[in-house]
Amino acid sequence: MRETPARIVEVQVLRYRPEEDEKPVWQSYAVPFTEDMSVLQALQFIKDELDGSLAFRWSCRMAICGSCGMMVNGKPELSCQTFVRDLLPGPVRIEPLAHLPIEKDLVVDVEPFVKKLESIQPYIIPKEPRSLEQGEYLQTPHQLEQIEQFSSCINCMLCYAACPQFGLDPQFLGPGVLALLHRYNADSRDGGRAQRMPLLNAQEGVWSCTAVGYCSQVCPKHVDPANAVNQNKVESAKDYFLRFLSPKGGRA
Amino acid sequence: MQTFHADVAIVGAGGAGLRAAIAVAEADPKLKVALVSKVYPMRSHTVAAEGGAAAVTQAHDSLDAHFHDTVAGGDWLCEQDVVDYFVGQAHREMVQMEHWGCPWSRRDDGHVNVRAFGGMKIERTWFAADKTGFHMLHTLFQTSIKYPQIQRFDEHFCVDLVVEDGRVQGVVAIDISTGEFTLVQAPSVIIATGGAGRVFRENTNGGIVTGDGMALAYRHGVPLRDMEFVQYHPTCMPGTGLLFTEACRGEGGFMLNKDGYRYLQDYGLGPAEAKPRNKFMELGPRDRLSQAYWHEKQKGRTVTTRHGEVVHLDLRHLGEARLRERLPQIYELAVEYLGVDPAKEPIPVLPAVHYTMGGILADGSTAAPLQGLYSAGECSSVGIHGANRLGSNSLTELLVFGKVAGEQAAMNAKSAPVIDTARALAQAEAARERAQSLVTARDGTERIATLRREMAQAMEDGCGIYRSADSMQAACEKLAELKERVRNVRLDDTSKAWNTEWLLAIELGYQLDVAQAMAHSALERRESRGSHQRLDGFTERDDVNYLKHSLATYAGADAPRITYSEVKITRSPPGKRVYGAAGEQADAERKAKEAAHA
Amino acid sequence: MSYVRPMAGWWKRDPFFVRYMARELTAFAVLAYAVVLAVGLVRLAQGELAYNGWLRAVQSPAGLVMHLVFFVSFLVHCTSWFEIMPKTMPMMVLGGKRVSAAAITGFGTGLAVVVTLAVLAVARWLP
Amino acid sequence: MKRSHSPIFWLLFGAGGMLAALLGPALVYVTGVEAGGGLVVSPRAMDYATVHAFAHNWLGKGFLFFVVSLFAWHAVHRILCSLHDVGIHKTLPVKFGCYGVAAAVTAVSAYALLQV
Ligand SMILES: Cc1cc2nc3c(=O)[nH]c(=O)nc-3n(C[C@H](O)[C@H](O)[C@H](O)COP(=O)(O)OP(=O)(O)OC[C@H]3O[C@@H](n4cnc5c(N)ncnc54)[C@H](O)[C@@H]3O)c2cc1C
Ligand code: SF4
Ligand code: F3S
Ligand code: FES
Repeated sequence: MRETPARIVEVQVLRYRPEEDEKPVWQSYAVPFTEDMSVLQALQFIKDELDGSLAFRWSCRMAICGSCGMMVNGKPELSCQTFVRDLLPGPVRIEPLAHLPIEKDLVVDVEPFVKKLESIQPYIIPKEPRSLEQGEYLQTPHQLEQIEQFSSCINCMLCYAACPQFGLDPQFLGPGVLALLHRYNADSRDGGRAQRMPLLNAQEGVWSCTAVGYCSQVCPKHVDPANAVNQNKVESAKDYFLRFLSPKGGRA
Repeated sequence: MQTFHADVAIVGAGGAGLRAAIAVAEADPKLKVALVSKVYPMRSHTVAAEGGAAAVTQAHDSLDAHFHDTVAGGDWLCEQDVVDYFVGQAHREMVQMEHWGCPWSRRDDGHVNVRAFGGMKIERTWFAADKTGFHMLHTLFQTSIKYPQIQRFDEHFCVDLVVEDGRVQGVVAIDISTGEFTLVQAPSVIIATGGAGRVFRENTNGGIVTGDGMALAYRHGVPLRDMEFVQYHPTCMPGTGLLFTEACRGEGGFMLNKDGYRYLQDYGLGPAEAKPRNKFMELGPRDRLSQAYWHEKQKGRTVTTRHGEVVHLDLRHLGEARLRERLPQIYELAVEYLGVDPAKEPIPVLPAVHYTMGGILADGSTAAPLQGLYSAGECSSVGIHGANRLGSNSLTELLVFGKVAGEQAAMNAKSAPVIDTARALAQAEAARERAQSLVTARDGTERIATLRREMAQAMEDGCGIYRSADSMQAACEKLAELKERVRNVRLDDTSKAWNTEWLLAIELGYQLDVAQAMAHSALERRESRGSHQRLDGFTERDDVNYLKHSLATYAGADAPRITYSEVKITRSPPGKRVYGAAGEQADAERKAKEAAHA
Repeated sequence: MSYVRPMAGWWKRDPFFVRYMARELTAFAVLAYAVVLAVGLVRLAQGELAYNGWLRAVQSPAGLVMHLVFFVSFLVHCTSWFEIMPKTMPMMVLGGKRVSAAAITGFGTGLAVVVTLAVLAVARWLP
Repeated sequence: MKRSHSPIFWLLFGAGGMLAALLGPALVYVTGVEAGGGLVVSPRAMDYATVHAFAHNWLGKGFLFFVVSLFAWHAVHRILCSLHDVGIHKTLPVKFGCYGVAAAVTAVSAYALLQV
């Protein structure tokens, strides 16, 4: 169902080819625009028809795999969920996600993020052991609600591109990972809180956050990572002062 | 070339690959696992599954009922002993996922909730809102982090298997970020690379679903089984093919034609009732619903839009509150991508390719007829889907058979003979040269996108919801032509780091091989069964000649060889596959017969 | 191999950041005001003459302008403080329903209004 | 990872911030914008007698002490962060400089209040 293109939109892409470029350069492409075209589809058109060397990640096209984050007109967005019709008349400016090292063109380095994610023990450390024969743990809808939002994180890293504190200090665990940490701490089945506390308590834990709040604004899945980070400042502060009182809070 | 020694190499880190990796780690903590994936695990396409995963849960349900739904749903082309194992393990695996933290939706009493799904007699589909696959995948990925013996090779693209002395000995992969090659040597290899839906034009699949693993095994002589059976999902977004989960109908959605009429009652699925009833109407199986759409289209009772002919999925009567609670993602998809508010307007939908029932030939323990090779997940044909998969059986399959594959591979690794590194390395070098020649050949003229588009169109025209010899023949010829032309591809990108165009070229090669297996298997099956429906005089099921699995065997540049193998029937002889009121009656008759036997 | 973009001037990149910086800048007014008060306390301790000198300085045109700047800064501080408050609190459930962010912000702002009126009332009708 | 000592300063920051949000506008108005009184507030509000009486009372002393010192602690913590934001990082001298100001304001106001 190829329709006749209504008009041409200029798409500017920040390109960086590690084998030839010293630093990123802008390149402009003319893309025929259709009414329901997403920014991702515009890039696919470029790759298919104009310039096969343009590199970017994508897969699901439905805002759930978290691959396709990029800066669109200066804002962190999932390109598959951002529509060219909302950006007319253009030009549409596309850059790799801010604050992250560029590997090539729109591809940023995800490895440090994944390493952080691995560091927080993102799995249930059972409060009380239970065998499979005993069936599922009971969890009320209300208990589920405590974690549901924080478990919806698709690891898209838009919040990292939004958070200046991460930009200033890449060691900062950052909103997405801290939301996930909170998701496990807040799970009624989990008893691993004490093991995760040292991460929260560090400067690179919650204490690098200055409550900018932009992370939550850009999050495509309404995870509200700023809330996860900032409510854990209270937890960390409690842990700081009460560690001498309670035997559990004491570990640094 | 980097080399890495592992006990088990797993290609693919979707639901099946991750479950297998954990199973190996739990089987024996001393075994080293190499988990190779062309995307970060959480990007795998399992993430997109919406509706849920089936396991007998309620007191009034039974393994027997799940068995019969599955076997009848598959039009009796299922391996019945394997189905028995499958339904028996399903619940345990669901509970295991719960223990690992999967946020299943709950009832007020704290127990896990289940929902209705197409073709299932009783509600038995576990769900996590309408993001079941997402939650399962992230739970599995995050749980896998617990095991240090699982060494991941994220964003590593597998280009070949190493096969020596009739045994698989490892895999060769490109590190996408550098373009360098890695040889992972391992006496056991599990392929868990997912489906191949993207060989079709309109599909619900992610960009990575290109049948790589199927092609890898196929090229090494492992047959692909039942490849003609490709599932069309009846409710997809026009234009993009994005899915509106079957749970929309499980929750009570209606299918309407252009006159606002619930047309499914005209296709043996009635009577139409206001409340959803399992195996009736909208809760019939996918193949039947997609076929009904096709007929409506022929009769001119569909709605014409910019993106083709559509019918309507009507959710209005469910109300905004319930939609937001049970189908939040669907709600957003409709609003954002279509500008349709499902609480106020019906959603335009049409069928799109969704699932590949067939795959790498595997026995009930996931082993391929190549020593050391196993497969699990959508790429595998372990035999539970037959000619049509029931919704929500596949997520369960990932778990049940991912685990089996992991355990089998672990066992094999412990007894396998030592690998000859030098010869493996020589093979890997050869694989590298083959792959790199795609970049270095500069005299080509073909564009990848053009070939890909032609392939997808040919498959849609030739192997769609309804097929005929002519259309399938045309598809076969087109594919043969494309296989010629693909050798003449020219890349714009000659760099090493993140050369995704190069990967696309390799994927296109995989896709063409898989497409050929599909088209030729389809052409040879002269009957109609499940998702394979013919118009050219073979409109009926033919149990005499075709109660058989097809096997497509690779033949290099030539067309694949198609042979057949027996179907394992243990206790459910082929019956009439009927739904709605007729289905109810057939069920009763079967029960009476069984009672008389006992 | 990979390229890291510089952070210099980041706060100019997005209107959201500009607003954030404005919020952070209120701290200078708060500090200055605290110092003005501290000086006032010292002068108060030194006796009536000294205190009146301080009061005159506060009432001078320059002092007035300064306090107007403080006043605006405190208003910015007050609104932004309650705007971010929902982010700092655990999930609250009232009557089975989750309390919305807007409700929390509204509650905080309302409280500030009440306190303000109370202070002004006391200052108007001194005991 | 090393435990951060931020909680101490963050709590002071939070307490001061809350106080400043609730009381700040009204206080600035009374003590500065309309220090002469007449319009909204009473002309006597900032008189030596009134203020002295207020600061003489132990409750009044406490109130003034907390307001002045917590405002200062709130402000310096935020300023420290802003300095980091513009590239002046939280090295020891910078921290001493910032928190030192708040400590001085605290000490001075405590001393003055005790003298009243
Ligand atoms: C939109 C949608 C909704 C669905 N909903 C449901 C549902 O509700 N219920 C249900 O039961 N089923 C559902 N399904 C089907 C089900 O989700 C899939 O069949 C299943 O998730 C496939 O999982 P997998 O692990 O086999 O493969 P995938 O999750 O696709 O993973 C494949 C993995 O292989 C890797 N890989 C592939 N090729 C290579 C290569 N060359 N080199 C290295 N790595 C490679 C990929 O990186 C990836 O990690 C749905 C499918 C779709 C598309
Ligand atoms: S918290 Fe939101 S923005 Fe951040 S990674 Fe997760 S989904 Fe993306
Ligand atoms: S933007 Fe950054 S500073 Fe905190 S509130 Fe979000 S993590
Ligand atoms: S392509 Fe998956 S999130 Fe956009």
